[in-house]
Amino acid sequence: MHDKPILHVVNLKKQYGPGCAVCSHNHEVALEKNRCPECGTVFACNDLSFDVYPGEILGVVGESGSGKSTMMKCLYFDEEVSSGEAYISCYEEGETNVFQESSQKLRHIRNTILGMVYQNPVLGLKMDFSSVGNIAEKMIAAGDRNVNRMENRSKVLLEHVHIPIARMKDEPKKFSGGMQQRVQIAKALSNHPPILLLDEVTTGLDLSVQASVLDLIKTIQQELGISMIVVSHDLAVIRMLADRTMVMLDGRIIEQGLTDQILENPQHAYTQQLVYSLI
Amino acid sequence: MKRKKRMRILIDGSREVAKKLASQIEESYDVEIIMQPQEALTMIKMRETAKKTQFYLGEVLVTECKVQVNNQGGIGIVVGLDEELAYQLAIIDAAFEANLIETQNWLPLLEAEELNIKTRLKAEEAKIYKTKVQFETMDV
Amino acid sequence: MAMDVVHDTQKGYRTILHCMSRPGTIENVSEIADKVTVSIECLSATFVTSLTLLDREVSFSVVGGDTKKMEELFVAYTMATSASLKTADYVFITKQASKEQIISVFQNVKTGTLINPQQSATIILETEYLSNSGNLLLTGPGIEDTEEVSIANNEYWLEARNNVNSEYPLGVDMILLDEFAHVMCLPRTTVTKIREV
Amino acid sequence: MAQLLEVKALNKSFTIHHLDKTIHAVKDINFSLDEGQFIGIVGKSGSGKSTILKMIYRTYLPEEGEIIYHSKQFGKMDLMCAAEREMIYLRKYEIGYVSQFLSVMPRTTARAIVENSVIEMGKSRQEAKQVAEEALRHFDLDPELWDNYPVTFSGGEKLRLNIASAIVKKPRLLLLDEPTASLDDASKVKVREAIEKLKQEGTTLIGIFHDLQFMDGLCDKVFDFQQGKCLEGEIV
Amino acid sequence: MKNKTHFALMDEGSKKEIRRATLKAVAIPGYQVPFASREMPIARGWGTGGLQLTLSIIGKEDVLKVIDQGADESVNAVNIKKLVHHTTGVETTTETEDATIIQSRHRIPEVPVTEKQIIVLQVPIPEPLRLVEPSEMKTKQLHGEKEYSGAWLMLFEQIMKYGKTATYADHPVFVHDRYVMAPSPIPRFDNIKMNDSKALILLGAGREKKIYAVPPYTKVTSLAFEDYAMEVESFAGKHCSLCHSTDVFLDELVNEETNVTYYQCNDTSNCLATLNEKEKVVEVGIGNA
Amino acid sequence: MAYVAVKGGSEAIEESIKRLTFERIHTQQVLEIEAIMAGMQGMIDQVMSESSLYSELLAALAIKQAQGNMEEAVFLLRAHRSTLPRNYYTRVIETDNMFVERRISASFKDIPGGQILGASYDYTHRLMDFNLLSESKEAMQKWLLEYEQESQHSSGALTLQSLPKVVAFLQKEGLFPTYEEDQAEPLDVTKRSVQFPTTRSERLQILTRGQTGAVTSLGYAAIRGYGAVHPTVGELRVGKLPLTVAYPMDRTNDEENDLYIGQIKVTEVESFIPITTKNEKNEEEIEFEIGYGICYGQNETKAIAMSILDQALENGNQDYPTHDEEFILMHIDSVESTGFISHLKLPHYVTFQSKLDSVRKIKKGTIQHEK
Repeated sequence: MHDKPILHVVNLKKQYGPGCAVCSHNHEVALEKNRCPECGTVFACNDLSFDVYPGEILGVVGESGSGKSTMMKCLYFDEEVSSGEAYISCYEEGETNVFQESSQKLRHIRNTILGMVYQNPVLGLKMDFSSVGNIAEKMIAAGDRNVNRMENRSKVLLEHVHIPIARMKDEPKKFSGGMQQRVQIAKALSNHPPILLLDEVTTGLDLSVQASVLDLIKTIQQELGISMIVVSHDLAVIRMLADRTMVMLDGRIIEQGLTDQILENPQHAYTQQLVYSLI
Repeated sequence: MKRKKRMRILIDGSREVAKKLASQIEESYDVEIIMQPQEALTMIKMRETAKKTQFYLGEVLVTECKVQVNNQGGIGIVVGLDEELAYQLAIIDAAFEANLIETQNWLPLLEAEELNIKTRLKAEEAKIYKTKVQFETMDV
Repeated sequence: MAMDVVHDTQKGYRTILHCMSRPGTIENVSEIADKVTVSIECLSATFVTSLTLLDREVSFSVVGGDTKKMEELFVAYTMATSASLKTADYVFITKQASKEQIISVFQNVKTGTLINPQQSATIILETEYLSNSGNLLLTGPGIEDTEEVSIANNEYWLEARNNVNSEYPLGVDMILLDEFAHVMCLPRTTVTKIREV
Repeated sequence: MAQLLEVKALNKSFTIHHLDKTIHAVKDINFSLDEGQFIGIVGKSGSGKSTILKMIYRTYLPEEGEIIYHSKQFGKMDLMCAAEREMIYLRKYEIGYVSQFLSVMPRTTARAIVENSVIEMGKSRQEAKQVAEEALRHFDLDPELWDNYPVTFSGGEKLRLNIASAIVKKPRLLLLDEPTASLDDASKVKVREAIEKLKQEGTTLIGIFHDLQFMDGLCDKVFDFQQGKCLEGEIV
Repeated sequence: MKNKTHFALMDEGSKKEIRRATLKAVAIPGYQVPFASREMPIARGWGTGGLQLTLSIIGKEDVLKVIDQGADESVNAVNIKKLVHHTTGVETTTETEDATIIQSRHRIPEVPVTEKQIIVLQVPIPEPLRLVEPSEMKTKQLHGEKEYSGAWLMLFEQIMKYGKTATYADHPVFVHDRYVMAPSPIPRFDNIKMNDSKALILLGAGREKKIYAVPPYTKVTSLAFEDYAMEVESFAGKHCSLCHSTDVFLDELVNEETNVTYYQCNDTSNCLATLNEKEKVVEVGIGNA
Repeated sequence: MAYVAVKGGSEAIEESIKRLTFERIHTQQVLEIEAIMAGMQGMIDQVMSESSLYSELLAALAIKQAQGNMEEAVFLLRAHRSTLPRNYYTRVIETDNMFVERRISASFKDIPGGQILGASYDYTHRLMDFNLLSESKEAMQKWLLEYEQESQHSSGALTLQSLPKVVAFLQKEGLFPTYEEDQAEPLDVTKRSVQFPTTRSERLQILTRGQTGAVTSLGYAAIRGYGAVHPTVGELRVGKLPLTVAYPMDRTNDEENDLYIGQIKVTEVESFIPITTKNEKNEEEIEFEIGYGICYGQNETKAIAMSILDQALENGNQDYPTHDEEFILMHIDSVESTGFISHLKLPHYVTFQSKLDSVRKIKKGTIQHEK
């Protein structure tokens, strides 16, 4: 195909524990779920390989403990990978494995290329700072030094996520969960990141708020052409957002395909179970 | 008698012993002072008993002195401020190192003082043991 | 030895400090170096530098020529520990060092970490001559505009230095010494350029 | 007329892991289709007719056989083994799919749904607005409904919206999966008119229809699922 | 007991350790180099960082000036000067021009410093990010990653709240486009003097055990947004009641009898120099001013 | 109008120091160093411990010079320390060789070797003893004589120099993990600035030189609820430790050829603290851990508190300040905390002027805005 992935991930591995002779080699056989029975090492992400293309939404489903969130943390460099490679097409012409870059460079990539929306807004926001400040923080990190420009953009974004401008100087701690999540999205978007990571962003929100958040994400993707990885245990969310979807179980990708194909013609026993349990 | 033992006797025992031995040497030899008795620090390296790791407990003030007798160096280091003792210890150390004839007669003297120290410690121990709680006495 | 451990090392240090603050500036320590009476394989300015910077808390490594004697001497005079190239705090490159040896120093020395960039080696390099006219242009902190210098055989290591300093603040700082007891410094912040003729 | 699609020896079965069972859905399907043609697929309900469409659209993973498609973008290709990204491209620009069900984002207006279809192809918001309104009008959706959420629509309205959002992309190949099921007669007529219009405009179509009457005079050929072969010309 | 203090008080080992740290500080401008920090005969927080720097670099030929809050005669300045003189015998001065080492707390002299001088600043809190992040481990990480959005955000929030930045002294600076640095609590008025300074500036924090530096001719900019410049303390329309200088940092004073506010030079030696200069020119004494 | 810049600082300082001397001596009572050494052991121990310099004489001198002000005395000793060369390091000192003067365990009643109370305030009634107002030398001598007579000499070998450790018994039983001797060279916080995360050696050194009050308060907080430590004092010992230094010219490394240099008195505590650990299979188990405390002289609360903090910091826990090494280690040093608190007395004219300027500008801005 003519387009090149914006994010190319090869064999991402994240393990907790030292690993031993048994699990370091033939772990297919050796592991109990994602844990080595010999040394107790847990393989939270086990050889994940996938691509994200410009402008697409890649869905990731799987139950809790499947390694979805760990994968996201690794991609946002919150966690250091144990091994693996990742290439970002707009960083060093996509020829540098970013996982091996220094923390200084990782911070730069994070500030200028990536956006992240955490399930828990506490992780993504400074609850005691103003909402506008929160949004500006990301722009500041990406190098903006103009207060008016940042303030204006924050206003546009807040409007976009349906937060009244009158409340822009309020601290997120004064907001409801849904509002906090929307501020977080506004923040993540503020510096036009080519890649946006969304980790269970609608989990725990009221249905109506969920809908508006999803709507927002879709609109943003269409309008700004941002590539996204959307992690959710909720298939309905994935169905609505994702072009392609991968299914994770015990730290591995067990299946990936077009989202409607995954939902209507799942191949793996686990995916079938997941789909059939969808009400 | 090796150095550690004799230094222990000289430092823990009566000051008279060191004084006497040192003056014997001073009378018959030239004592060249390499380093005047001076204040210095010694860092205490310890092993703790929880995980058997090493750490530094802190410093202890010592007085150190270096001399030469018959071209043989000697060192005296003693906890606290005691220039006289540090000097005497250095001379005695040099004398032993140089194997001077005088040192051959010192052994009985040192051993006698060692006995004194032991006796003193025993007396001390007896007093401390009187503070031991005797659980046996509560048996019926 | 007639060198005064208190006042001469203070003077030596101030010279190095002055030069480190003003890369490209060339000073000399001949007044102190002339007092060195010890017979030693390195330049007397190098010996002065070792007495100025080393003590039992740091480690060093010597590269080039018969290093064993020099190492022993440094240990005896400073109580510093002799260490491998990869772990040494100070690396002395003598005039006898080959081009390959010099390059390998730059490839192996510690460059610090982003959290502790000061945990990097300082390279003390002996060279034939240092002068303030030449085609090597220096810019960076400590330099008002541009400094013009020439350093004997700089083509041996300039590129290797650029590589090792490529991700600031990681890198190495250099103290350069020549046979006339001249001192010049190149901290990691100094950018070098060769003037096209 | 040039060939657009050729289905050869297509097989598909479903493995249901928790029952440890494999169900054969379709077997040895063969037919071909030229540009601008309309092929109808007939057969008993539940016989696996939509399976064929879903395989062409890749909602189902094809298993055996070939689906040769002549893409404008990629040239001659086998949809059996096309890359996901290629499928996504084809869905965006070349192949449309309409069923009786409407699956859209919640809280999105009818107008926005159609507009999004256009925007997806990289068109401007302005252009999308114009095209969407045209399409909605074309398929006779009451302008009063345009800014409503489709959850409140009748079956016929939903379907017309569905078709509208599919055809604004001007697909070369449109797959119609029982679009008229559960529609009243008046609605059916409107859908038929819409399909006729598409055909006139040169769109190639594959349709599954529950009632044969509906297809009368519309199809160039019919694939009979029971017989497992194509009948040229008239419908039985 | 003998009571002869070693030259410059500290043993040579201690000096060497500080000297090594200082060289690294010069080589990495604005980066806080950790050092062991000896206990000094003056209290932690009273300039032990500056004092250790001064004692580690000072030689017999140096001339020392010490100022505190701009004044040579401030008790703390006098005390430090006395201690250094007592342990080294070096000459001290109140004339800025004559000094080779100027140790200062809270000010950079008004008289332009020269290439021959070293400014030593005493620093109570060297970490500019401390208000944003209390943990040392984390602030070190932030510096390592050049992650300064927290420092900027603080200014941004002030602008949102007050319409302008509300920093006092110690307004953070950006050094060599890499490190955010606390300039020690000098007033904003003095920040500009750090940029492309002719003299080497060394900063020492004894209690926090950090040494850092601004080499001469180094870019130092105050943290400020494009559209909200940092405003220095303004003394517009005010002048020193003694020497009538207007472009200097002034102390605000109140006349005990009349309750009227008046101003005087904060830099006392500069004030005296200006007065002397005037006297020479006008050839009249200021008499009973 | 007078020139208000601080002038005449030199004279004022001289006079201030004179005033201080006056306050120390105006009653014309000479406080003999010997008297301090003889009668104020507790203060001396504390000063030595907090200043991390063992010298009873200098501690007594510091106490006299500081007129009994503890923080000032510690400060004097620390500053003095900076002027002295450190020429020697002792051999690794093991407390097995301690000559025990007091030893108790709260964990077991009948420990091998017994509970030895030694000298302790614990069981004195805290009633003022007015007899001490008029204590005579004769009475002292009489008391001492009687005390001497009533003690009988023990027979056999000296046992107080080889008392077994309570821990050793529990380790034999497998209740406590045993550790191999760790030969890693410790780091010295006085030679190298502390870097977080710290090593065990740095923590122990900072704790043992911590301010007695601070260490005690934080140790108290750790067991009162602002920490997750539930200790039992396994063994507390007070006694004398012999010190030896390797003979510089000796190449045989024969320890019998070492220099014995004297002994110091210390208090040592091992606290037993139950913790959950993971075994080699990553499964949770309960085990005992030892918190270690030691300090110069006899200072039992400090040593116990140190053992609590030692264990708390070994098992960092973000939920509690007392398990946060930066929080504890950065704030317990006497010289640092007293110095920084007292620096607030220094003039801050310039910074305050800067604050004034900032506040005025903001006020002005707000008023304009309101208009």
